[in-house]
Amino acid sequence: MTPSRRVPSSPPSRSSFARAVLAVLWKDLAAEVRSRELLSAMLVFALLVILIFNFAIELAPDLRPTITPGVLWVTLAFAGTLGLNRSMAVEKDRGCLDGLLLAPVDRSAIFFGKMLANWVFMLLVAVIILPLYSVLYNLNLFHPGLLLVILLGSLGYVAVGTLLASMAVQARTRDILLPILLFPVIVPLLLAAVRASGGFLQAAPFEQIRPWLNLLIGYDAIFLAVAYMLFDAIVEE
Amino acid sequence: MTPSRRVPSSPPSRSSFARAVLAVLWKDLAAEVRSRELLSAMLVFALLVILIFNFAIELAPDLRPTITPGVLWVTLAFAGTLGLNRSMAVEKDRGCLDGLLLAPVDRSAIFFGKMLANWVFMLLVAVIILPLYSVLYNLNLFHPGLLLVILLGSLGYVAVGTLLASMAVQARTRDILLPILLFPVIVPLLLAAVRASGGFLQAAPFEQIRPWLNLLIGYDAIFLAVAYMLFDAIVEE
Amino acid sequence: MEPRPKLLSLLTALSTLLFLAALAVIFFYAPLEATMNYVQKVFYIHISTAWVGMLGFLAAAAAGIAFLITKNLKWDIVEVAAVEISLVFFLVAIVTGSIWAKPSWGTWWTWDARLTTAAILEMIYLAYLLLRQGIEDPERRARFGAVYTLIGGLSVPVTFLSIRLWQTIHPAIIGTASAQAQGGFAMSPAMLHTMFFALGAFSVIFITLLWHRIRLGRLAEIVEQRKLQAVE
Amino acid sequence: MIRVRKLVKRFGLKTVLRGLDFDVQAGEFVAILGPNGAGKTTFLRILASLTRPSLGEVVLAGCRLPAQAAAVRARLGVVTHQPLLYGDLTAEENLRFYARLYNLPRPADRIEEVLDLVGLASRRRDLVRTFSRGMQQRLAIGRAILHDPDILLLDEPHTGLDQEACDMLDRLLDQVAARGRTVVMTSHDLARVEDLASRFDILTGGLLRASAHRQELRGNLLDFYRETLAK
Amino acid sequence: MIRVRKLVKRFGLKTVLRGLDFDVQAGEFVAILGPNGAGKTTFLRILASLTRPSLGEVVLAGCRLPAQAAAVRARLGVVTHQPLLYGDLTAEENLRFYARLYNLPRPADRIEEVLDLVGLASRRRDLVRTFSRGMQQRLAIGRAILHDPDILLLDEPHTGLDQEACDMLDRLLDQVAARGRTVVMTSHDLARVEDLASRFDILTGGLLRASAHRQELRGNLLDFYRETLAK
Ligand code: HEM
Ligand SMILES: Nc1ncnc2c1ncn2[C@@H]1O[C@H](COP(=O)(O)OP(=O)(O)OP(=O)(O)O)[C@@H](O)[C@H]1O
Ligand SMILES: Nc1ncnc2c1ncn2[C@@H]1O[C@H](COP(=O)(O)OP(=O)(O)OP(=O)(O)O)[C@@H](O)[C@H]1O
Ligand SMILES: [Mg+2]
Ligand SMILES: [Mg+2]
Repeated sequence: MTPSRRVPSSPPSRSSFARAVLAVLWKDLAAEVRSRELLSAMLVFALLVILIFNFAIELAPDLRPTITPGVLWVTLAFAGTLGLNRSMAVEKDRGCLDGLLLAPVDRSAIFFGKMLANWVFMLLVAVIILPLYSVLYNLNLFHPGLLLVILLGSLGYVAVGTLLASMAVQARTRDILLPILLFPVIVPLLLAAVRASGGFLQAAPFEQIRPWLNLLIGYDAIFLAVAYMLFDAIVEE
Repeated sequence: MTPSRRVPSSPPSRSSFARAVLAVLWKDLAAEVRSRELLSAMLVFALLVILIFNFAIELAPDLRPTITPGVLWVTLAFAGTLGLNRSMAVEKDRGCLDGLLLAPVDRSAIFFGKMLANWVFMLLVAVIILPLYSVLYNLNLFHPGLLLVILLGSLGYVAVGTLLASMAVQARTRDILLPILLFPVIVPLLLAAVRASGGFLQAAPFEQIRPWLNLLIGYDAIFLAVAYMLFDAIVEE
Repeated sequence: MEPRPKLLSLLTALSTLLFLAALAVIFFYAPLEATMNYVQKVFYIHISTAWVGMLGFLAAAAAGIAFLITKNLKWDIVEVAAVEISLVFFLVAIVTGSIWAKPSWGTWWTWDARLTTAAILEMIYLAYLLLRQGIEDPERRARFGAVYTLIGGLSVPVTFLSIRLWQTIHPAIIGTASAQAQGGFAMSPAMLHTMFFALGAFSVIFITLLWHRIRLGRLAEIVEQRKLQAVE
Repeated sequence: MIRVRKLVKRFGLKTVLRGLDFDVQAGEFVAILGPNGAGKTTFLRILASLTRPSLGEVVLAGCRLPAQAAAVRARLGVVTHQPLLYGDLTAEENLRFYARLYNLPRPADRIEEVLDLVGLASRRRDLVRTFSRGMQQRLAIGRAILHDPDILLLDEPHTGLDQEACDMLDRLLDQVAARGRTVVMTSHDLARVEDLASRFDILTGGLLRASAHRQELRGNLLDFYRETLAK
Repeated sequence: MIRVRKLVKRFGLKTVLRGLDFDVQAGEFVAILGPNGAGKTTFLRILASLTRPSLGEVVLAGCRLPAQAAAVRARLGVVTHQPLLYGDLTAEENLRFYARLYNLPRPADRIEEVLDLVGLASRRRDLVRTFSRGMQQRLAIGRAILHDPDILLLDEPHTGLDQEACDMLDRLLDQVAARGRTVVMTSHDLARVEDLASRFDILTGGLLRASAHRQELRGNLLDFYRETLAK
């Protein structure tokens, strides 16, 4: 074994940061591409949530269009929890989280890797359920504004979600803790997303939508920054 | 060690069946009494679901009374999944399910033990959220009829739920499979429960409620019988 | 490899003919419905596929029971075949229903009990496929699958009866679907003939497809065994 | 006591056990040896009726597995790679739970006895979740012998045990064997099983390749093992 | 290389390590021995910066833990009670993933080399989930040495390994030690570590009670261990 193989002990550079993020992302996607389990489960779950809601809670038909954005986001939030939970359960399974923590990479690289993977899954789910919802609610949901809102909303969601999931998974009650930690924090974000989506769908003047969009962007920025800073504190032991 | 300690190899009697059921029930309750995790998690979750709904889907206040039963049952169903999942995850943790299967007890005794424990948890959650909902929705939910519906509805729910949870936990995707398997098959039961609850709350004539109650009882009977007969096939290996 | 049975070839030919005949009958024999015009023709396909799909789900449950009793994996193949084909049939029913709903109710979809229970029934069998995907041991996969088709089968009658269940409490919804389900719109004898012919044709098509799918499952099993022998 | 004929176990396309024949008389103590991935765990799990055979016949104490497994379960004690214990219960509560399932007549006394035996009496009220690896293994052994089974199936039972606990286990197994119980055990520690078992079977490539009694070997277990694998 | 002073670790009210002092020079090979529940795993996890000390000073290669842990991670290889592997990835993919995290220059060659070393070359494309216990342990060792670390922390690394794999591991550790790497290892198998380590520390009751070099012992490790515990 030649010394050349030895790892340079210099502090991790920018490129090594990106490499670590990609390694984690690649790992999650590779496992998913092999099994395709998570995505299909999230999808079926998303459909179920909407069916059950509309069934159990009977609303007058004329009310329905206005609540579409709410249902859409609640569905995404629930399906997202499934994804987050699984994504972290995988890390706990054979002690893999310890393996990640032992690696000489910035913890925030691990965080961003996991977060990006979760984001990809959530966006894929959104892309697939949108046409279905369009049919079910008799509305065209392929509005560029709505797509933007989904992009922004899910980013904030996975930022906090990944952070809290890594906390939940370390508790004894990991099977049940995540939604409890996540939902209360995510409410303002969901609200902003619902309002912004509703605005775009009802073709409200942009003036009315802008504050919600700004709120969304603000939340994203804050959540990303907070998650970035706190992840270290959460995973280290 | 005297031979007197040896276990009689006669087929398990009625009393030994009851003893095994109680042993499993006792074990689940003891673990919960110690940690009180599951119950508190289910409760918090139940509260969150309703809060999020009220937030994301803005309803006119006058609409609320009519949708209360729907929200109540959807909440119970979601909180129930949490409980079922955890109840089975515990069994998989250090291979405990193998330990149960190795024991010389009827498999249906194990099933009923787990089911009863889940039922107890669900009823406790219901008992605690009822007053909260009463306050939130400004309705008196402590109607004896409603309590009966909750008793019946949750019985059917845990019967199928326990069965499907023991299936889900043996699959690779156990973190995500349960709600997907459970929700679609539970819909008729939920529906009957929602209708019956609504009937009682709106003081509908008993004639109108009776078909739904009958449906509930029928489902309970069928689900219990089916679960009892099929549990063997699920855990045996 | 077992040759394709004569009867199956016959059935395949017959199914093709029946399908074409059904189309012909629907378009040329059945009278135009007064208000709906051509769109109404989709009704015959809608009703046939819905029926046959539901019967297929029940057949899958029956195969599940047979598996649980005999523990013979061939019933598992029958079960999967029945579920997969019924899933497609039922999807066709939902889609044709939507197509019909657009002109008749002015919307592709509405949260009516029948529609929702139908969609949920479809989800049950999607969940069934997901369940099977998550289990590697073929024997256990078969057992779990059988159990789930059995429980899923319980939802079939509910879906079917959903209109009646609703009638008692929510008359608002009934005006649309179930008045007709009970024979509300006057069907001329020609329409009835067409309907029964389509029903029969789709039943035969279903059986043919089922047979093909079972054969496919068997062949896959044989391939698996050959691979096994090759590995050893 | 145990009779296995033409046992085949497949996982998907991979055949792990390929037609195994195996017999154990009542009172025998058999050690199954073999390299990693040989199929020892799979075989033991089939004997314990925790895994189904793909083909072949398995008879335990006159009962065919898996069909008649229920009839022998009460007479079976099993240690697997996992401890089969509830992390959220204490050591004592775990044993009490199993005592109930096995319907022991005087559970409290027996639990006392077993906890002493495995050296966990002082930790009886601690949650199993907080136990070290060796302590969990000790309790797993306690759980397996709680109902004094006729047949003991042990998968690498010495794993994680310290010197003292290993000695305890060896003494225990000696006693169990002396009382005429049947034991089937796997292990990688040849030196330790050499003095323990009365027969050594070597499993490799899904088949039992060789079998020898202790008397025949005269302390040459390692050579016997190496030669068999080299073949 | 490693310097530990007055290390205390508490879990709730229970004190597991009570003021431990410990020094390892670069190139030393230390075996930590002790009964079940002595605190060996806890201690090793603290050295690996996987657990935080409650009190005291821990310095690895000049970096204080836990604050400066990041600076030594690249030079650390760890084997714990769990394999730290992804069940849904293959053996090769697991190693490839870690190779990326450790930024190895020619990962493919090194992965090849390591898979050969631990004897899993033929199973490289199988999912780790389907591996036997010993095969997972082999891969866990492969993962730990992948980046040729300066400091190896091994918690009962021989667990579940068969004869051949144990010999492989021993040869590997000999080589590693010969190249001047530092090794800290726990074990319950005194016979095996006797020829492996250069120093033996005995941990019991949360303290290091005794320490001896191989030369001093002259093959009497077992006696030394027993005597220390008897004290
Ligand atoms: C269990 C599944 C279903 C069954 C058995 C079923 C059966 C039927 C039957 C028998 C009729 C005709 C009744 C009559 O004309 O007398 C009908 C009409 C209709 N069905 Fe379905 N159906 C099912 C699902 C669906 C679904 C999922 C949709 C929509 C997406 C749908 C949309 C319609 C529409 C629009 C009509 C015509 C109503 C009208 O003319 O006003 N059906 N269905
Ligand atoms: N679920 C599974 N799917 C596929 N292959 C499996 C599965 N379980 C075990 N195997 C394979 O079966 C073989 C035997 O495994 P087993 O665990 O019985 O080995 P073992 O003899 O106990 O090994 P060890 O000494 O390492 O514990 C291995 O090659 C393993 O990869
Ligand atoms: N999370 C925890 N909470 C409470 N106590 C703990 C926890 N983890 C470990 N302990 C206790 O700390 C002590 C030391 O445990 P540790 O796992 O370090 O022992 P060990 O020396 O590795 O034992 P073994 O040889 O059995 O692996 C034990 O008494 C154990 O019960
Ligand atoms: Mg094994
Ligand atoms: Mg330890």
